[in-house]
Amino acid sequence: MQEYKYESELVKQELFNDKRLSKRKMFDSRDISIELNTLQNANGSAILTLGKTKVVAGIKIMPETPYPDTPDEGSISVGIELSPMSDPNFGSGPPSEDSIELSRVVDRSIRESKGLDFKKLCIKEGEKIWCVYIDIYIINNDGNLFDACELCALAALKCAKIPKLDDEFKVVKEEYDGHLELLKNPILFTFAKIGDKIVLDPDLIEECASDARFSVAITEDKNLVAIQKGLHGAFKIDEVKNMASTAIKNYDDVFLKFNKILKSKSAH
Amino acid sequence: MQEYKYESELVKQELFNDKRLSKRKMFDSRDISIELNTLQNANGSAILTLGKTKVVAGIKIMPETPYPDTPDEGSISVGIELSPMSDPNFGSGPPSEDSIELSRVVDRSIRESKGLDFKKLCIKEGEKIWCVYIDIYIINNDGNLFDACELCALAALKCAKIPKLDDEFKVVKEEYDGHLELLKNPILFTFAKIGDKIVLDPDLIEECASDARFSVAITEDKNLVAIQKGLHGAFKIDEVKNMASTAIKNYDDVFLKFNKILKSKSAH
Amino acid sequence: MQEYKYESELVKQELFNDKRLSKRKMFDSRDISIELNTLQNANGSAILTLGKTKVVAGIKIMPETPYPDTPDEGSISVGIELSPMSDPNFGSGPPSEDSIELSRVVDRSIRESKGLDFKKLCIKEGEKIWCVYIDIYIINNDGNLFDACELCALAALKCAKIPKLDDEFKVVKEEYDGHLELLKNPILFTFAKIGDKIVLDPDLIEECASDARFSVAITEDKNLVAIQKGLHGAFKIDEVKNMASTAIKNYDDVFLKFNKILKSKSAH
Amino acid sequence: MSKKKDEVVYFDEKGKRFDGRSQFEIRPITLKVGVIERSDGSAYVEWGQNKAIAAVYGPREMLPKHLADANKATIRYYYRMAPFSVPDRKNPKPGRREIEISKVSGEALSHSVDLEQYPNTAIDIFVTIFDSNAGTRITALLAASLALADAGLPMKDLVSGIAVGKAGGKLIADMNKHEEDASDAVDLPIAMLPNNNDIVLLQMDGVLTEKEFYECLDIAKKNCQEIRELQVSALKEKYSVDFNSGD
Amino acid sequence: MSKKKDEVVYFDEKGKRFDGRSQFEIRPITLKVGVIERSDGSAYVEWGQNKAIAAVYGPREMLPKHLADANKATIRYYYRMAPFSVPDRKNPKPGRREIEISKVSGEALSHSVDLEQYPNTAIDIFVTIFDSNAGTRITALLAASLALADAGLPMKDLVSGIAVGKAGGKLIADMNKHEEDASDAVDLPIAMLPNNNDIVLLQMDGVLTEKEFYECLDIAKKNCQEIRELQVSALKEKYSVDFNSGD
Amino acid sequence: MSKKKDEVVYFDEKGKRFDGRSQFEIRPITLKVGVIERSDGSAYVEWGQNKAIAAVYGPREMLPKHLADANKATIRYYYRMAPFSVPDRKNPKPGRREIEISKVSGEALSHSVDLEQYPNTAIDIFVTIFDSNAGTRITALLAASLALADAGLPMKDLVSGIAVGKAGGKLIADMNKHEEDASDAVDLPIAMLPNNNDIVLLQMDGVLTEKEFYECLDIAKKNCQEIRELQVSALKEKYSVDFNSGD
Repeated sequence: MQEYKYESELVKQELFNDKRLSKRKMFDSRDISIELNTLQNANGSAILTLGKTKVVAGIKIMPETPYPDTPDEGSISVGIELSPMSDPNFGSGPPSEDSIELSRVVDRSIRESKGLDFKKLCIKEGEKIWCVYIDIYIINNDGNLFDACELCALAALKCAKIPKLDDEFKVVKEEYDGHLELLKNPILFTFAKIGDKIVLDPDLIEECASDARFSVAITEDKNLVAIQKGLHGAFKIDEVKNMASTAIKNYDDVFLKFNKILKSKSAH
Repeated sequence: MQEYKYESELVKQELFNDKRLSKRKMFDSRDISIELNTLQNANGSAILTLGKTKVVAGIKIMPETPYPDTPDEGSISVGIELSPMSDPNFGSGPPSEDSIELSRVVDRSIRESKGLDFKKLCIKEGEKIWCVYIDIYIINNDGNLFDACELCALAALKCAKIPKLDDEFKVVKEEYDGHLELLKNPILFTFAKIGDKIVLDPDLIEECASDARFSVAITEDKNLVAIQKGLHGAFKIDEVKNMASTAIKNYDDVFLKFNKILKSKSAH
Repeated sequence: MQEYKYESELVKQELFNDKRLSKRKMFDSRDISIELNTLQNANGSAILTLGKTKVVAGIKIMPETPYPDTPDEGSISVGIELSPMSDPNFGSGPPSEDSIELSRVVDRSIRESKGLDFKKLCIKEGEKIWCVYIDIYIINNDGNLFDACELCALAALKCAKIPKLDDEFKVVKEEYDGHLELLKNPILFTFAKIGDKIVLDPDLIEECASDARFSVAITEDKNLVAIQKGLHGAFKIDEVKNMASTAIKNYDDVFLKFNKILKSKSAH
Repeated sequence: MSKKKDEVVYFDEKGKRFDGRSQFEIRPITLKVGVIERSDGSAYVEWGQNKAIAAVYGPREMLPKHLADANKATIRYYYRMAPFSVPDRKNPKPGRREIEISKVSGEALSHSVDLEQYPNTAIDIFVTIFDSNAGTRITALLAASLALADAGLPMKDLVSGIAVGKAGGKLIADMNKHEEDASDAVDLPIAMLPNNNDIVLLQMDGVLTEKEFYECLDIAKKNCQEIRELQVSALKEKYSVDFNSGD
Repeated sequence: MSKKKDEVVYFDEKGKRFDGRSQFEIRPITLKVGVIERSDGSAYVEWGQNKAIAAVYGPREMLPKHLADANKATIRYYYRMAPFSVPDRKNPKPGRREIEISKVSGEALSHSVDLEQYPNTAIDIFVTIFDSNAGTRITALLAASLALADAGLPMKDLVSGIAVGKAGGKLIADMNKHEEDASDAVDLPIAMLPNNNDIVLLQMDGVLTEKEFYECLDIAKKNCQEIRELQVSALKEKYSVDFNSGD
Repeated sequence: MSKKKDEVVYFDEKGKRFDGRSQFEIRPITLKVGVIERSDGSAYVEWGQNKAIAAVYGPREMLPKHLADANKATIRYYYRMAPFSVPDRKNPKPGRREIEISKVSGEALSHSVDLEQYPNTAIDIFVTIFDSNAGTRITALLAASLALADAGLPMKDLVSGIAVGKAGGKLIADMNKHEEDASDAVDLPIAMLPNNNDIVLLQMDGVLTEKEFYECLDIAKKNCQEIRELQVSALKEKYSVDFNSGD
């Protein structure tokens, strides 16, 4: 990311005075907007913008054979495509390690919140379960894909419909059997450490200036459900505690906005 | 294909007077010769030469599980190997996009003619169907692999035997249960546009000089069953109509020759 | 392997007088040491050193579906990882042709000795058989991976336990149902030809100086059960006969040492 | 029990198609230029249920270098369908169909751009389909051509296109998935430079008489010219300049 | 019939865990430096049932060249599990889990080495797990850090680590597989430079309150410092010099 | 019900094998040089039911360049079986068996060519098997050696070969598939430079006594010399020159 070398310097200069180029406060997130279920072939979908970062998530809920060691549990699968259309530095080809890390952090944020009851996703023990496929494409990358993808996945899940099955467990096209139930609303908060300053929801230029990254997923009961530290830099213990407590503090505000958008868009 | 730069210029000079280096007329195909069923492990096979272009097609008819959405239909699968033995510019490794396009055009020529009744290739609905594997290798590439491969596939199919099955739907080795029935005889005709001239059945040097390619598959009832336009050049509507009508005009002649060779080679 | 150019010259100079840099005699093997069953998740395991060459073999015995043409026979699968930790010239990534050749020679040494009765590895005809997976990692490469891997595989097999199965043919964790029976003890002997001299058990520097390689697997009844010649050089018929007879002569000595180590390590 | 294909009616008593369209009526098209900030050019196209986004990056350095053409830029076209864009979930790995479509679509666009101006470079076009209902390769092509224009590349003309075809015994324009599944279905995607009627993409599956084929070409020609107007409008909306002036 | 997870007892009446350990007791650790002659540096670590071997090659030429960083060396970390290292046989091809662990572990180690001294080069670290019972990524990291030291690379400090977590309602240190399968299990692997308590790796799965999380960090900090002593002893055993002198 | 292998008879009362051959009789061999116009050298070999075509390209530039050997040409050998060349359909992707055979066959041919004359180059040999019935690697090798000669490369000698072996208790030459499936089957493919009896390829599967093994070598030696005569005749047929003169 040599391209933003000059801008990175600007970022650092401003941060010297606890200011961001974007005029945001250190722990402020960018605005979000969401469109729901505009894609008919998906069982649920969301298009989310976080500032200028734009991602789309599509859900497919498919009957599959259960894993032998969990015959009565459904499963989820998260795949994130760092689509080359969204960033000149993303290549085509098989998933990169960046894409794999991102997918797995989003997967854990949702899975570990226990918002999806995997037992309820069992169709017939040992024979058929529902697998919830969450596929996410980056459309425009202006930084913080972690939070954008996680929130977009959550929005898509919350409006997803479960297909109807016939007696042979085959999907009946265009018929549905209720909604996916989501018992928790995990929201991911990602921080960047630049020099010795920490900001929430870094944009692309801030990411280019970053030394370390910290992501933590919080649920409505203010529990932590997933954490990932990244990049070459290090955090002090107090910094980590401060970021966790900031995320918890910010949860209600973000969740409120998120819910409001969802309710305004969605009938159910 | 820089290697034929000089020859390409010659091709274009001659075409200025509607002449070809090979002395062929603009819409003449090269001679074909065919050998049938010389390969014992194949259920049907043909080795075809079109001028100096040489290809071999082998058929394997195997019992397989049907696709869920067509439980009572057999299927075909066409794979063409642009074998590196046939051309210094062909590499080893997974199928190139050239090979995939070629395979899919040959597949469509045969499939869309509806010459193979997929319902008749059902062994037991929902359980077993016949899959007709058509694998084609290029042995020597002197241009127009499209027509050579398609005609070779057709010849191999016409002499293919269906294996005998035991009660558990396993193949009984070296025993057969009749022939594959082919209700139509689709023949592919490929044209090259060089400057503003159009020729049928281009050889390798003409291909190197080509701006655009047009292939159309015709059946004995003079219907069009598959079309593919290729390369960076463009065609005018009248040129397309002229090529289609030329292909239809040439069909009987080519089919007659083809059938004559087949009958002289094959007992049944 | 340019790195050992100078050492290769020394090797050749010494061999001029039938001497080896290591002071070993021409047909002497390096010392072996073996640790058994130190890995609890493996069904059997061995760590073997041959001089400074060190390899580890782990066995997994898994219930699998039989091949259609051998419904009442178990199978084995040998995979050797030329781990990049063991040699600066080994890369990560899919198996190289060196790794494939090595795996297949070890596989054949064990398989062709008929020491494993594949019929006894049938659980239920046509439904379930045991597959014996032998995975081998190179830890340090100081030459002659062929003999090191084969002997290590043999040691691991000889101490491998067969898992217990429940009524649905699923493995019951940490319970066993007796030992794998090995009726033969095939031992591989690998020779290197350097100039016109031949040595047994070449170390890495000798390998770098080698023109040709010859490996032969011998069983306790002094039969030959697998052979592989490698590299660009050639052997005379008499040289091959001499190597085969040397291997047969050396068998008892190596097997005695091997057995002694095994008995000192293993309870059963 | 599934209905037999032969019993399916493709035209009602008033000659209307299953989705209410008349024989040669096309589904609504929405086009938007400049939708991906990071790209050099981009566009979004909605055609009935089909939704495609295209982004152009380039001219930029060709990597690996040995693929570079010393005489001109090389267009690389990547047509991809999202796993959730089809009734069944699609494997995210590009399949043979996507590779073939990418090849012929890239060739079609190559005719429209003055590639000689940028020797040794690559022009990468990434198109993703997010929702589909027959006709995605043409939807993608419209988006890609707009994205090329948005990237400011010198072009002979826009590439317009349509899938014409046949279902239930009659020729139709812009068939949908339902019609594509007819037992006598013919799918004939075609793309042109509408200003001089250069055909740059043409494929066909299914059985057509010679006469029907010629009719299809004429239907396509008319539609391409109309669709070009929509594309021009979308560009004007972003740039407020007259793209027709130089024709 | 398998026992329901909820009926499983994770602490007996004396507060001992399933394998006899107390709440914050860690399993025995054995470390050995210099185990692979061909490598530039290597180490073997046994932690309970976990067994890891690490080898370092480099600094050496970065291939392919375009990945080289003109300002510093690049650490490439390969964490791999042998097929026989787990209860079921693992596919030998590296999975997504192994790729993610390799990424964050390589990043953690990058912080500990003075990479600027070796611009344009690669430092390759290969770690293989031969036996496992929860906690392998940390076991691997200890081995890798020792191997880097054994390779003579200039380091700020060793990287130490531990997985802390929760099972059966209580926080615990160094959980095993049995505890990892608890219905309320939390796994929190963490790695630090113990001298200044720099956190270089931190991941967490499972449900923790804010307070529990802070407690976990403090437990980890204490353990990392103790484990560092073991690492230093292992180095001393090979080199007989005092690695603490320069702290 | 399938017949037990042990009941199979491999020699009839007259000592004839299942296909009528005597114990050391080989199947008919047909060889043809120069069958692929585009190649630098090519040959077709039919051996019983086995059918192989070989083409040589080179010496030509080695790509990727870092694989080039500054001292000599590198032979790359690609042995491949067509999917329809075996009783069951073979996956077109090269399997481990094909890769191993390619390696040892390429090594065998490397001994026969004066590679030092062409430093830094690649000599690529592509061989495809179109029909098979035991013995294909040797059939391929004969074709490849003829193709190298046809390409005009400087050679010490042709490479000849045969698979000898055992079935039904007796040593045999040139076993077929039926014999290869015997419960005591031994397969011993071997290739030599017949003029000086240099063994360049040698593999063996199955159980042989020392004495049997030596006998196999002697049978092979005799056969290789005879097969070399057939190869020379095939070359003469194309070139009408005496290839034996310089021996």
